[in-house]
Amino acid sequence: MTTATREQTGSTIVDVTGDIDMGTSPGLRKTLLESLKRSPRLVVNMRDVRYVDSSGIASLVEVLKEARNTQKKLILFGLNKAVQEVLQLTRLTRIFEIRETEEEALQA
Amino acid sequence: MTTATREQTGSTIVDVTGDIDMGTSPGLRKTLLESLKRSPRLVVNMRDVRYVDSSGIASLVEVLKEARNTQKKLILFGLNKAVQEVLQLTRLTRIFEIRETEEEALQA
Amino acid sequence: MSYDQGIEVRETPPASGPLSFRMKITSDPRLLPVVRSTVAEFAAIWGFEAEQCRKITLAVDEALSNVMRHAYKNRSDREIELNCQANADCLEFSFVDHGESADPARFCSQPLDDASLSGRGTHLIRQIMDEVCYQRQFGRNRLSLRKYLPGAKGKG
Amino acid sequence: MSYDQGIEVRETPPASGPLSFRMKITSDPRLLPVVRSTVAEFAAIWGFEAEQCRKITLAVDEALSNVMRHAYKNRSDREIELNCQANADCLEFSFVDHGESADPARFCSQPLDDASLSGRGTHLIRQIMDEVCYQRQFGRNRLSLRKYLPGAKGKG
Ligand SMILES: Nc1ncnc2c1ncn2[C@@H]1O[C@H](COP(=O)(O)OP(=O)(O)O)[C@@H](O)[C@H]1O
Ligand SMILES: Nc1ncnc2c1ncn2[C@@H]1O[C@H](COP(=O)(O)OP(=O)(O)O)[C@@H](O)[C@H]1O
Repeated sequence: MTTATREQTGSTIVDVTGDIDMGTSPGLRKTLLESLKRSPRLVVNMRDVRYVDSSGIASLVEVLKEARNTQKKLILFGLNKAVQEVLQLTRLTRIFEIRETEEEALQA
Repeated sequence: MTTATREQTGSTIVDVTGDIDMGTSPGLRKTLLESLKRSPRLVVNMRDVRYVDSSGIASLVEVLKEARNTQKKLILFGLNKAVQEVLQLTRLTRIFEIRETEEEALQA
Repeated sequence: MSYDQGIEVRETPPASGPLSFRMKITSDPRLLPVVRSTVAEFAAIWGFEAEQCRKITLAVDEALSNVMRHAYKNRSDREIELNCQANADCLEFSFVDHGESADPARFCSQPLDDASLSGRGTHLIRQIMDEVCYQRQFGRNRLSLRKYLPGAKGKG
Repeated sequence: MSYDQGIEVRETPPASGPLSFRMKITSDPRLLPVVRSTVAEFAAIWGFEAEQCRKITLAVDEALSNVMRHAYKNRSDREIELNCQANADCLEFSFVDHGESADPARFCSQPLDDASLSGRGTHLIRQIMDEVCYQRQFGRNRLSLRKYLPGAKGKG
């Protein structure tokens, strides 16, 4: 898994690529929590995320909690079927703000 | 690997899907040799062939020989990178008639 | 030239019946994507649809992650054995490790609620697989997962 | 709830250093796609580009096919061991079987010419891999293949 971070009109966008699993989720968690410190709106581009497991889900939940605690926003977009299925299985589709495209995520 | 056969304006088109390897190339060889008996032009659609190994290459060479021996035509189209690489490694790119699209293959 | 040999080889009848293999991996999370690729393809060749292949892969990944995390406490140099077996009506995966024993009372013990930062792996495994069996024997842990093909008899 | 446990887990430093695993498969061609998936992903996580991953996978597949076809004469119920090792500068694959011994004089003995219906597997292996070593020892055959990462020292 790799991440790249960009800034755009009041949002920080993190482009995530690859698999988020027990080996890589600590790195994602760290990157997202740091980005959240520096920005009121964190947008995560999941288009190139091939896979996510429960440790990846836990990292996202933790970032979401941190966002809520600090009155910031976390928005995910570009979730493929694999990622959507895991969110469904863990019954978390509704607690995250999820958009299809980057444009929609930036407007959310 | 699976195959499906269609007829079109004097050609028999075989759509091949999946991997052609030691386990599946005997089936492909059989299908192609039988199709060749019933048609003067055999067009093989490789668009959904994900992988081919030396036994698959050997099957195609055998069908090509049979086509030449019986004054018939064998045309391949839709080869992806993986398949092209194997033909290059085995120095066979030039002995086969290869086209990009089905239209081109049917006109060849 | 070995024309005859070529012919002979290609006319070997395709094998049928059950299929199995075994992996021995170190408890290193860097191997998780490798095992996922293996399992996804194994499920695919056995006739599972793409979505089921992804889910079976997820369940196996969660089970392996649990062994690495809990049984081996994140030590990455321990051995895990993964047996994969395809039968007429199901796939079976069994995991053997020599780490700490598990307390089955903890499996699925946390509710799937929004707030929790852990406890989802065993839920995913139970939701996806048809049979889950954990045994401690002779200092080894053995977890067996079974997934029936759609429409298989054993399924229920 | 095990909030602390969750935190602890996620802060484990990532493992580094060499990586290895072993597969024991039956000599059944239906397992070839499974091994290909495994090897392709292993090469990918070790930093090989997509084209090299495909080629490494092809070489491993050809080597396995040869064991099934020649050493085991197409019997599908024999055992093949495949050891996969990732080192700082290379990937290593070794294949162990208990079948007929090979005559290395036959490796790459057929020219790569248009007409032949066999004899390409060993050429592909030699072209793709940097080192190829066959040994017969104690009634077992052992074929070792090594592929260096681009720019690695050992590469010749
Ligand atoms: N392989 C295992 N060995 C030991 N304990 C385990 C194992 N798998 C699961 N457990 C126990 O079950 C609990 C729930 O596991 P799980 O649902 O995967 O969530 P998590 O791993 O996030 O805690 C774990 O916290 C652990 O106590
Ligand atoms: N694992 C093996 N065991 C025994 N003989 C082998 C093995 N691999 C290759 N050989 C020998 O080398 C020859 C060339 O192999 P190869 O180039 O793969 O072509 P093919 O398998 O089509 O004959 C084979 O015909 C066989 O005699």
